[in-house]
Amino acid sequence: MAVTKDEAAKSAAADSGAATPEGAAAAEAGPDNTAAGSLAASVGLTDADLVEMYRYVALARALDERMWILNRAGRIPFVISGQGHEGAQVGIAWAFKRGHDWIAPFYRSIATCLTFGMSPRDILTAQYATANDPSSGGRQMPGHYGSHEHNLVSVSSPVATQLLHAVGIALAAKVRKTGQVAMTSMGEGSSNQGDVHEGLNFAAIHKLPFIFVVENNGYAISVPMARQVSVANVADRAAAYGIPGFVVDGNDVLACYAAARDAVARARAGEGPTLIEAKVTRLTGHSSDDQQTKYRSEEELAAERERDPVPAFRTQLKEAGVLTDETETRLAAEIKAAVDEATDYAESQSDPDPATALRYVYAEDTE
Amino acid sequence: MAVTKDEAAKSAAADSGAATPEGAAAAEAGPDNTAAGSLAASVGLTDADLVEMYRYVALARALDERMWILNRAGRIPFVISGQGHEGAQVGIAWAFKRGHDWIAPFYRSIATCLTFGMSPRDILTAQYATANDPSSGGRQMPGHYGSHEHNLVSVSSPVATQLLHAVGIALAAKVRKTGQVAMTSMGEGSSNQGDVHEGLNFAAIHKLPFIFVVENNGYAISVPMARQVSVANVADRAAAYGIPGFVVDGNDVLACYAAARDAVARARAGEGPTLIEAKVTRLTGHSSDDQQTKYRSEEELAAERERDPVPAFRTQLKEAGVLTDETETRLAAEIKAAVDEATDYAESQSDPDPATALRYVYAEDTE
Amino acid sequence: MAAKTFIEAIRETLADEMRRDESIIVLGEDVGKKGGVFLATDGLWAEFGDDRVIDTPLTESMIVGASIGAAVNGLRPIAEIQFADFIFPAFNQIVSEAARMRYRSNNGYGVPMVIRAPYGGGVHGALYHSQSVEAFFTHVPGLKVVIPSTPYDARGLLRSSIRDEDPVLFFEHKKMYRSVRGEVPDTDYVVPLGKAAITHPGSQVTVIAYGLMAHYALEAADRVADDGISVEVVDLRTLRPLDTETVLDSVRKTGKCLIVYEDNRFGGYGAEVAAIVAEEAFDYLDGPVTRIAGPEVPGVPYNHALEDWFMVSPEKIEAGIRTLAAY
Amino acid sequence: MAAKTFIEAIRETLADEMRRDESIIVLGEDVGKKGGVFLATDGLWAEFGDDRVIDTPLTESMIVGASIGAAVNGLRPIAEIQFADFIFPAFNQIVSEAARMRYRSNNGYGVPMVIRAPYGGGVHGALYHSQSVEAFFTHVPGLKVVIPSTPYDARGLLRSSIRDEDPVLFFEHKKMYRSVRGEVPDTDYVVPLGKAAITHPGSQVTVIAYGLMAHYALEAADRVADDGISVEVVDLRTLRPLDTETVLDSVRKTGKCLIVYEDNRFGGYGAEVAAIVAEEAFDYLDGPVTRIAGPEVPGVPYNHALEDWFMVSPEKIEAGIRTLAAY
Ligand SMILES: Cc1ncc(C[n+]2csc(CCOP(=O)(O)OP(=O)(O)O)c2C)c(N)n1
Ligand SMILES: Cc1ncc(C[n+]2csc(CCOP(=O)(O)OP(=O)(O)O)c2C)c(N)n1
Ligand SMILES: [Mg+2]
Ligand SMILES: [Mg+2]
Repeated sequence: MAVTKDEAAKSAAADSGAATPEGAAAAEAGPDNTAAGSLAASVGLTDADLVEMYRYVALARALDERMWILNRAGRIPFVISGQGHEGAQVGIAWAFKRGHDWIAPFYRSIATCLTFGMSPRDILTAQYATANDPSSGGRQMPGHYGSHEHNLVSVSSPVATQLLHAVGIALAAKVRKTGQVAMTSMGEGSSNQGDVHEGLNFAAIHKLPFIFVVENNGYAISVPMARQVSVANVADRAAAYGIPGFVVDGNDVLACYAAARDAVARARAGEGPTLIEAKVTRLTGHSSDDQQTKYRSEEELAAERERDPVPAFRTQLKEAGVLTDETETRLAAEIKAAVDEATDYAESQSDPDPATALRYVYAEDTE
Repeated sequence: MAVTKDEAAKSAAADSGAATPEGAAAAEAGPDNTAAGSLAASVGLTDADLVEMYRYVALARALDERMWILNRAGRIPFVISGQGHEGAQVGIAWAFKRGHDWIAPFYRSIATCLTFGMSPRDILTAQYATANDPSSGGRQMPGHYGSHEHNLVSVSSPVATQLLHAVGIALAAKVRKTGQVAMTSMGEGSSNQGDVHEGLNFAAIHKLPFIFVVENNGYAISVPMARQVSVANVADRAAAYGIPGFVVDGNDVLACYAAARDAVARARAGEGPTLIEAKVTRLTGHSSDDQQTKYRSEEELAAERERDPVPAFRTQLKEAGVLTDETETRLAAEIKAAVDEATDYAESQSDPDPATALRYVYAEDTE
Repeated sequence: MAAKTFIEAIRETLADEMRRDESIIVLGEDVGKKGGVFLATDGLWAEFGDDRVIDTPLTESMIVGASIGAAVNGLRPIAEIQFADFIFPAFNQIVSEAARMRYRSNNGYGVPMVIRAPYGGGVHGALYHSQSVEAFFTHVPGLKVVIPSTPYDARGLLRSSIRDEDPVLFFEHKKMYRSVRGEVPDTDYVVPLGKAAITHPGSQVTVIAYGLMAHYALEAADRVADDGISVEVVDLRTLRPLDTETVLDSVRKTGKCLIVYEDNRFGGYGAEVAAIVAEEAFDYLDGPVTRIAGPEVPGVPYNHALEDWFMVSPEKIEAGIRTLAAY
Repeated sequence: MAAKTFIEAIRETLADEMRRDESIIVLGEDVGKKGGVFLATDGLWAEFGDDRVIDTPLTESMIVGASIGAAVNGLRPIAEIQFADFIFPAFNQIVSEAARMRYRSNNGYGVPMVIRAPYGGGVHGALYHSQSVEAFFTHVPGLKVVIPSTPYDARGLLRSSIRDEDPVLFFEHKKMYRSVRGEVPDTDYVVPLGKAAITHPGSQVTVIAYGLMAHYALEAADRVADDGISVEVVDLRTLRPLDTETVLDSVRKTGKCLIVYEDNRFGGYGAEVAAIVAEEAFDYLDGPVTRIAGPEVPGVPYNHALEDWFMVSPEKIEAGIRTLAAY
């Protein structure tokens, strides 16, 4: 079946390089900085890639922190955060072909969405629910990101439903022979929903190009892992479907990348789905409505703060000599400027017009 | 929490022996026929047990064959059959305490229901949907058995829902400390439903006295195992919940018994759930509405007929000298008489009165 | 132009559309080699193969959820739910996801898909093989709901549903599959969604029905005709969006309205029709807006004596018409 | 006798009943240590422990399905669904199983359980934290559906629901949890299921509502009182079974009926009320049976401008009353 024009364009852009992280890598990578033995080379990337990955991790964190400031300042009523998940999200998303592959994300996927093409403006207009918020035009709560332009499926609230959408996208990719891979991500608590069982079974039977990412932060709101999941690792459940399952340290960005890269390779080769569980930490309450001190001890929270992927990745790149102080300072300044600009922009955008509230319940002017 | 009077009575009866297969065994077993080395002793049963088990297997088959005859004769409009499943059903049900433990069966569970206390009349009045059909008073299709008297949960049509009911029964048993074990059974196709994932996870987290039996006959109507289940054995999925899973040959009645006996022991000891997958065969079409020759070859069907548990069990008991020709002849005659009597009885019972059709939507005269 | 059964019209339309548009796939339980438990998809697997005719595992939520994703990525899935009674495991995917994808993404994504399911009683199906489930979906903005009553409409409406850009639930009364025949042109005609049909013009009483009840309504209309009661029968064909105009025009003309549906009466689809008529045709009513529907028990009981008691029949409709006409 | 908030009345009733009957358990997501996302179960875990207050995994179908089994084996489960919007994964267990167990077993088994869920909009909850889902369940024989509007009724109706022998869906408008206060006696009183209340007697227009809308209806009644429009407000309290008698008595008296509900208008609960009134009070009607309800979009949008547009308000009800009164 023919790939649509729109898609052809997208994936041409993808192949041309510049449009995708992979491409960016290819473009900027010189032979010297892929020298065997270098940190980048150890995962088949370039220093340029690593710096770019760091930029996304730091940008996601900066946007996230800004959201909380705006919330406390009473500018936005609700925040649901990705803090602690950014390393895993960037590392994993980096392995996909932007504008070609598909991701069905969840409410913590800020870093995923940024890496896949959404902008700081896109993220912040969603917080303000402005008329031009590309995710929903102000119709959904913050955290319900989505972008057809970037192959990011619109997030809904009922957890785990998106797994089946990603499986269906992978089915279409296989039937239409588009070469696309579909990924979905969710928390470990959500992975207990029946839809996950039904979807993994079907994807495995048909060897679909599908990747299931579990971002395991140890809690489903207040319910700890031990009361949610009957095994030590969600990845242990991959065997029940005859697919490979891997546990990766969510603070090890490059390990997350490598696991996803291999899974994508298997998927493109027609070898079927993979389950990747990234052990991450939830550095904030479940949302701005949650008081996590009620169910987590101070000691536990202190220990968790030690497992922050942002400083971890920064230190790793610095020690490897990939990230210099100048670059770090430059990036920090660029990021601050971008977040400030996006904040001012979002602040200045108008609310949706109630006169438009009845639109798009159904398709309009279809011939 | 106190066990209710009704339950106390039931389980007293159970303990007293005669009311249960286990009890019957205890009663009739002499030291000689439990002599080490004997077939019965090899599974901790007596020859009397084995003969009684054979009786249930043969009775279930005889009733089932009668159902098809009545269907072809136009006496009953629909049949859904347990032929090929009887050995596994009797072997497994034998391990539970009748009148004390609970079973949530499915539409092929004729032998299970008989072993747990339902009578040939109970089975055949369900086929005729008579007013006094104890399963539903003629309200449900044949195959939807159930009996509060015998702790058999009412069968519905949507598959796999009953797994959660059995899990909830096990939860109540644990909370109320009744010492009961709850079992549910279904086909391998049904085991792909989301409810199964959700229920096994919960039962495993709380180490509930719950046993999941999958009667795997290789087909979900026309869909073969390979297109339904992404792994070779449903039992391979037990590990995904951290519970033991076993595959047993459904034609080896005593192996089925032994697996269930051990699972029941674990459950009573508070060690949690077990998954038992019995490989069985479907000797008939899915139901009287199905033409299986459309999707199964003659060779395959012929081969399947070789895997019939009834002759297999008979031969095994005869070779072991447990079942004599006289006993077999006597049992055959008793069974034929019982099936004939139950048929005449069911034929003679009246249809439900439409004047009663509005009853029991809700409880009546509750104080 | 040959007379075809209801199910032939559906089967041939599926095949025609799959030939016309290679982005259409069919998926569901036993839809492949077996051709569906009612044979609605018989022959499709042989013609279109494994990629486009998929025997799924026994998992309704997956069937619908994966269809949503497939639609998002360029296919037009036609999902079969083996019996309407078994659509409930997919309820969340239909109501929370398929119905809302377009609205919540502000038109970023649409979900062009059809969910076909046999519904209805009178076939000895008991509680779980007889249900009318339309009321659960006609209440949901974002969904369209179609229930044809003739082979001609089945073909024309199924075409429109498959070509529609939004999720359509297409319910087929299983008792009609082989018992109902009718002329079906071989042309590429469509019957537009959202248009009711007046299948029996009349002047004194409007009877509004759909599916099997549309046939029973015609029978009842004939029975009372001899006694000079002139009945106008409106076959809704599409339940959401409802063709309010045709309904109101008829009632404003006759002044009397009887709504017939097979489902449980309380909160069934006919309640909305009654509410609309009662409000918008109030000044024209010469009698109360009345309903003939199923009794308040959870499902159609199995035994024929009980099933007959449950089912709406031409006789019951006839009685309803006579009472209303005499009002 | 102290004034309590709506949620205090619920929390204290749960605790009282659990003290009275040790067969009662509470289960759901975050109902334990956290005490529920709205704190409706706060303190129960500390008092009754792990066995009777269970933090479940994030699996609604399991929560309901296991509750059914627990009820069959001698417990009285009170299941909390964190938001009514998330009840759909459990739809099959509620509609196919809980509602039918007694009927299909010919009274062999009953399912005494309560499913509590916060519902409703006006709280910046957007599409998936604002829904009114009652219409999906009021249509189902075998279920009972309760929506209280005052702390007094919440306590009395929750008691009746917990002590009932059949499955009861108990919906609590989340906007009322802390904003609504009222007198709640410490006695063991119950409010029987199936009885509506006339919360504002009047003679010219009957306004029928429930939940948050019952409050808005009272506000609207006060606003028009100054202009001499006498409104009778009927708070349904139980939606299934419906107290038809109280509803019809009021409309037969006033001759005019306005039905108010927050849910989408088409096929919402009010449609059935309108249909019953239109049929059974026909001869008494001096004006059309009218409805004020939510617009036809799939869920309440988030942005305050859109949410205000969606929500039924006292002003919208007032306008409806004035139009009807002037009819
Ligand atoms: C079907 C459904 N039930 C309940 C909720 C409410 N809810 C939102 S997030 C959440 C916890 C999710 O935990 P997890 O999957 O571990 O993801 P995390 O938030 O920890 O990243 C719950 C219970 C929901 N959104 N959907
Ligand atoms: C939820 C649901 N979907 C579909 C059906 C229709 N149906 C009845 S039995 C069956 C196949 C079941 O296969 P399996 O679980 O392997 O059990 P078996 O019949 O082979 O013993 C199907 C699809 C149903 N009863 N329930
Ligand atoms: Mg988590
Ligand atoms: Mg099978």
